[in-house]
Amino acid sequence: MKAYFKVRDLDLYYGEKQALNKVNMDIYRNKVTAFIGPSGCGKSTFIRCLNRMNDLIEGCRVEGEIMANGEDIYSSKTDVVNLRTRVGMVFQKPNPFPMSIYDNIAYGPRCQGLKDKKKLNEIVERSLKQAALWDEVHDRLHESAMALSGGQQQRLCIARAIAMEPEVILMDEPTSALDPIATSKIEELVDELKKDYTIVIVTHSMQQASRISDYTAFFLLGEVIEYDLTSTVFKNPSDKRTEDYITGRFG
Amino acid sequence: MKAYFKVRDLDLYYGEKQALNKVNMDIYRNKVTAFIGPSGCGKSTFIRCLNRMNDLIEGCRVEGEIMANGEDIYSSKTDVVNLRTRVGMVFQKPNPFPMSIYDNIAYGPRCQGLKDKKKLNEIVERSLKQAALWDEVHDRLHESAMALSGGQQQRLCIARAIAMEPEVILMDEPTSALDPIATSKIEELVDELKKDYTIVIVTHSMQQASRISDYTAFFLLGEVIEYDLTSTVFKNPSDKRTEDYITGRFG
Amino acid sequence: GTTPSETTETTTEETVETTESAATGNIFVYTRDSSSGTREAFEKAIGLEELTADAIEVSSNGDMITKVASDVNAIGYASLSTDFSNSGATPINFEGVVPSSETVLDGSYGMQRPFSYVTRASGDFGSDDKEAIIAAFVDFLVNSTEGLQVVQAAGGEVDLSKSTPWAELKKNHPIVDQDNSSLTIVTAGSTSVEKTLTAALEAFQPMAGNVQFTINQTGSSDGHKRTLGEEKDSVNAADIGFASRNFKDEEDVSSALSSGVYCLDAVVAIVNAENTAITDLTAEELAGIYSGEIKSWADLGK
Amino acid sequence: MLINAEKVKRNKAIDKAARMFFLAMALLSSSFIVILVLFIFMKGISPFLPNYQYGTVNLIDFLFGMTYRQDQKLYGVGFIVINTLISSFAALLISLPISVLTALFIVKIAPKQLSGLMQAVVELLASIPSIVYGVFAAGVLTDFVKWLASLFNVTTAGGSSLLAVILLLAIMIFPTITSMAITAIGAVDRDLEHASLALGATETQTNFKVVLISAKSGIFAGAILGLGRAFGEATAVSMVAGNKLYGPTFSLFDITKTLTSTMLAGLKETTGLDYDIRFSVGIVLLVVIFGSNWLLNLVKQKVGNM
Amino acid sequence: MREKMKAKMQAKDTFNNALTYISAGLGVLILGSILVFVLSKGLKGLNFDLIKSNYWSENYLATVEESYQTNELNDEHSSAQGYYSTKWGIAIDDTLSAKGEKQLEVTYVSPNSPFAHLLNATAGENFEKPLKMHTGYTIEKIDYMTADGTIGLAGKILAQDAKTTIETLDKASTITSVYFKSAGGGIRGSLIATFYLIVISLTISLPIGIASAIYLKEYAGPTKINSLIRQGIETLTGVPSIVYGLMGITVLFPVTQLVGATTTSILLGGLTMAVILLPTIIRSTEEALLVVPKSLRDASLSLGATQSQTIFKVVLPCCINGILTGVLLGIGRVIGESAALIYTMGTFINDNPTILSQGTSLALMIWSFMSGENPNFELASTISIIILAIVLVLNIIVKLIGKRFAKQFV
Ligand SMILES: Nc1ncnc2c1ncn2[C@@H]1O[C@H](COP(=O)(O)OP(=O)(O)OP(=O)(O)O)[C@@H](O)[C@H]1O
Ligand SMILES: Nc1ncnc2c1ncn2[C@@H]1O[C@H](COP(=O)(O)OP(=O)(O)OP(=O)(O)O)[C@@H](O)[C@H]1O
Ligand SMILES: [Mg+2]
Ligand SMILES: [Mg+2]
Repeated sequence: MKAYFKVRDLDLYYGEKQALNKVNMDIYRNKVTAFIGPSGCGKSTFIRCLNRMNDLIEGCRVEGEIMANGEDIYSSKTDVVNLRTRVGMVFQKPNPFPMSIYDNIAYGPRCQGLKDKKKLNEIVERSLKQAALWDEVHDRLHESAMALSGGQQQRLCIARAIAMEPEVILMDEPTSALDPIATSKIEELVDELKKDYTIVIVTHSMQQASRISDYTAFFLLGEVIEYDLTSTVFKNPSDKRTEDYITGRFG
Repeated sequence: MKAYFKVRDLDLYYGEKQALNKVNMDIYRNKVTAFIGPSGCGKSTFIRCLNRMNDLIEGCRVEGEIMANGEDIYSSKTDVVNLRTRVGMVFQKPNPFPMSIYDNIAYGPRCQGLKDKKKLNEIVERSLKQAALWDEVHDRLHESAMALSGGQQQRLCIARAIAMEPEVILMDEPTSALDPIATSKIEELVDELKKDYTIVIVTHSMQQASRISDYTAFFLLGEVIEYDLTSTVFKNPSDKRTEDYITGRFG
Repeated sequence: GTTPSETTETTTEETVETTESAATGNIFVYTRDSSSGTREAFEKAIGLEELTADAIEVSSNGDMITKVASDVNAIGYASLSTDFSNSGATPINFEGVVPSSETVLDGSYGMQRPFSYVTRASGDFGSDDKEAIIAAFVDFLVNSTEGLQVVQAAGGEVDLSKSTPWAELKKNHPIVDQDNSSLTIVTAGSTSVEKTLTAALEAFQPMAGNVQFTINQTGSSDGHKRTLGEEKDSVNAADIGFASRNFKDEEDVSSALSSGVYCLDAVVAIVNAENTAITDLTAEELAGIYSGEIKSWADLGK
Repeated sequence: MLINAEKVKRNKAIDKAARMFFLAMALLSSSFIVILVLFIFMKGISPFLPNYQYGTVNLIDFLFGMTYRQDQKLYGVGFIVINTLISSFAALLISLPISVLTALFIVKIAPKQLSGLMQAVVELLASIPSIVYGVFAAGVLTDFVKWLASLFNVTTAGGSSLLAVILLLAIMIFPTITSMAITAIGAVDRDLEHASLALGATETQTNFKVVLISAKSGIFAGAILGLGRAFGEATAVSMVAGNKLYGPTFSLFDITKTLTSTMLAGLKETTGLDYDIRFSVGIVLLVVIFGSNWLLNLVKQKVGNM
Repeated sequence: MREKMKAKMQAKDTFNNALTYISAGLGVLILGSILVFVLSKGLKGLNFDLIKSNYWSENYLATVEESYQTNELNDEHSSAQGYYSTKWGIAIDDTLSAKGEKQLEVTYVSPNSPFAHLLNATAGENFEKPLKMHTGYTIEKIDYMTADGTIGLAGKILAQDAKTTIETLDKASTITSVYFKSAGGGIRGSLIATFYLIVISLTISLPIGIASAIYLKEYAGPTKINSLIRQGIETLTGVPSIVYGLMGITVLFPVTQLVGATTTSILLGGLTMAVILLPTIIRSTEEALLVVPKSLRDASLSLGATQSQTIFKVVLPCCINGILTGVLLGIGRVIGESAALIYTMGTFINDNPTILSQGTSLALMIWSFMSGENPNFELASTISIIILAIVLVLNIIVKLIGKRFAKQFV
């Protein structure tokens, strides 16, 4: 079992304010890794480091090292656009583009210059199938994606990420805007997807983390307090603060 | 021990949507009553019924009865303005008016037509002292209130409410925007104030509820699930859902 | 010094009684802006040295009529060609002479001025056709019976007896028998000539193969400037320039293809139509009013 | 693998070019102000330079002179500046309270339908071209002024007067200030109002004592904008200003002359001193506008801090 | 005591409320009186011909077709206004032209009248082609010959009114030539010029404005230069349009000279308007960009799109409505602008404007009348109505767009 990401001594600052403090972590291939922790502890900040989405935030400064697949992603040589095609991302609020379902999925490949109609059709079908959405939408691929329900939209976003054939999918609270039924569909999907992809998921629900993840990292005030197999973190936490958090004593 | 508020079969609707469902509750004089419950359960909605601040919300409809000091506050004869002078309110976010500290405190009395300089001075001094703010601000009463720290601003808001010499002070999450030190100052203040006032406080922190309140009501989906002495609610909840909530199993 | 002031009051009252509709207040003096040829002609005719600073400048003949018509105490001046009927302003006599075509043409009406024109220099029109059509138009405007009729109808004072029918003059201008719709006559200079000039150009157009025209009148001082002067090759270049006065010495017209006077115009002093007491003013009186020495209608005639 | 190395390279080049293009356009847009000021300054300064071909004007006489007579070659804009300041500030004085109260009415007091209607009225007023205001002023305001003057036994120059200018400008800046005030009042934190109501203040007390005070900085910004518009309004003003040759004008029924009407008055001239001097007047206008903006912004910061 | 205080407070509240009602009422009053004034003065002049026809009259010189020359008509059936000549089958009335001058307006022409069978006498392509006198045309001058061979003249140029003209005409036995005009006072040329102006100014200011807005919102960091750029654009907003006019004539005129302009021109006006519109376009685009949720940009970037791809493929399509709003506001501004254009376009009303010729927009046309030799309130008001109608329609569209826009991302 090899690590896809190797994070070493990662510090992150928003202007003066330090948001991540000496984070060290290996994230393993074809596993689901969950990040939990109270609000504002840096989960989103950290997950966005993994595909350099933080670059866009003004005043954000990163120190330390993240190796993805053996390559230092913060080195000046790294092509960010290329990195992001390999490390896809799904966000908290479903955010389909205001275009048709088909165009949403085909967006990424098209941006890479793919124009071949047949290939695009293939990609769209495969992605939607993988995201368990094909049956629901195959007869209205050219209707607006905005007309889908929240849960469908989120699966569309996952399909959109899959269309790029990434190696990793990052998910930042992908179900927190969804109802329980849609949530459980996404959870099933995650379980399905980990065969092919490395998955990192931020969640504010400890139940969800324990249900779907293989590894769990507990963040507090920008630090990783505990990172271990999910079962260990939930049943035998080694840190008092982890235990307090899991039993709901704060947060 | 007599109840200040007697709430009977209170239903509240926002348009079509029911936000409170058959609430029955007696709120006792010179006690601190805390409302807890997950987000969206109706705590704010209920506390705002007690001084009819809900009147301002479009489409809000109230059924049932609330007696304050023996008078039905939803009867057509009730003078809302007068009710609010007796039942003061402090909000989640400190919201001083953009004027001087002095003018903030004197605002209420002035609105009632009080113009006597000496009396106003007296009121300002007494209110600030009661709100434990006098020592910090007495030398800059005529500077802008916006320059105060968050905690000071919140105490100013409390002082502003006290200046009206109300019988009840309602507080909706008064510390959730404050840091721990400011929070503990407010908590001390609440403890002090209950000698003179009946206090109702909404909080999202169970710890805070157990620390400062005499009675606690647990809300869920617009219903009061449990209402009892704070010690009973936290140590011996009679309802399974209360226990689940208190132990952090949901919410 | 109480007695004189008392007498003043009595006389004022008397005037009011005898001529009911006389204005008695302070005179509001209206004048045209400083680039106007009408103003120049007027000031010259009354021998004005320095205009009162209280004068109100208006920007056009029409503006002048409107202002005088809406102000009982106003005095102003306008072109005789203006249609005064129902305008609310009335022209008055000058030095006892009624302004009319006859008095203007025979020279007895003193406040008159020529409308002069000047063209570009021969060979400076850009094309021969252009030069030919300009020559034809000038001939039409100045000499033809048809042209003079039009100018007269538009308010210019001309002597029709000295005119020649266009049918004869036309023989010298073969250009008018071809399609000229691609040629444009550009005019510049005095705004006062605008009415007569427009009428003449419009009448000329169908007689001269639909020649086009652009009328760009801005003020007499631009007439020479834009045809022969410093602006002749600028943005504002024109083919024919006009002035509502004679060209000055410094405005050398000797190089022009043609120049001269095509009609006369009279400037008339005007007062509000309700101010019927005033029917005649002398140059001296007008000068007094315009220099600010006579401030009130009541002071007139003393 | 979807990545096509060549395409990616091209994409990158395009990305870079696009960025440069956007930057260039932004630079171009903002450089217009520099170009504008520079050229107008160059042209406007020429009449004061010693080798000016049409006869030099003395800068001091120009700036502080109290007579502007082209016929006598007297160019003093001192009184015109004063006139401009008087008419614009007076217009602001009239318009500001009315605008603010109207905005308050629209946002807080009027029933929903009426409020929508009033908002439409304000927007419509804002979009009426100034030339239409000018036609209206020349046809209606002047008559009103004449009538008013007759009540005081004063005669006016056909209604053209300082008062007509002030009324016209007050009307013209009303929608500007009102819509800014609407935004400012709408942005007042509902919490503040609730706090006031919870203290037993009535709605009206809340509106006047809390809402207006909280919105003051936005309202002030609206006032600055309105004043700027009043200073710069040209066509409509020149239709009712009259054209006083000296000044300043303090009497409401007397005619006046503003910087903008001066710039339009000599319009027919297109060369020479009378032409160039317009640019000098333009500079003075810009200085008046920017200067008063700067000053008022200072005041605003002082007021806003309270 | 308390009651008294309360009554006093209530009275004060009522007074304050009343103040706001009065203020709002004033606004309505102003709008109302502007509308009433403009409509009362201008409504009767409003008709479709106004839009179709030229400002300057068409001038015609014509002869009568030989076969109709001696025709004795004796057509008694005209009920048209004015004076009717049974002999010549034409009715004429005294009216005022759109420019406010006296004229002899043709109110009826019998189909058999010689005046319905004229031949064009103007050299050029229409020479000797049939020509017809229409109602609404005005008669300037008619040359005729009586039975005994004397030559005579009739018409406006002879200072005759309609009655005299008809009486004179009845003495004639043959018509030698007719000089007449089509009705003028139309705004066609100004409409076309306005249209040119809109197209020119928008084609220039849209790309520059949108690109600037994109730079400011999507790229610009908080550097000194960027804040300078921002400040520069903001300052442009505060410059009065008359000063833009000065800028146009000094800075932009040489630019138009490069493409062959010799005078102030519609092109110059358009360029000047483009600069005036820049701040408007930039602001409305910026506002539209603000509404596009950040999450869409994030989504695009996380899919490996470059920033420019994100902007062109996702962001811009989302703010098309905002840009459209800017366009409409811009059109409104162009239609209403006068001060800047007086300097840059001239005030000559041109019936056949080209991009490099002078011309007047509708607003400028009003200015031209109002400051010209014959201020004409009626025509000015009529044009004002047209301008107001256009502006009103634009505003309604902007409103509708705004409503749809607000819903777009919810
Ligand atoms: N753009 C930013 N600029 C400055 N500070 C930021 C920014 N984004 C986040 N922060 C701060 O960094 C810290 C970590 O934020 P982050 O969003 O990573 O928390 P989180 O664990 O994802 O919280 P949540 O559960 O609420 O999503 C917080 O204190 C937050 O205020
Ligand atoms: N103005 C409103 N219009 C419609 N629904 C509302 C309104 N205010 C609150 N609600 C709904 O009423 C319910 C109760 O809301 P309320 O604000 O009382 O919850 P709460 O317990 O105070 O939550 P929190 O802990 O987040 O403050 C929620 O479902 C909320 O969405
Ligand atoms: Mg987060
Ligand atoms: Mg709440």
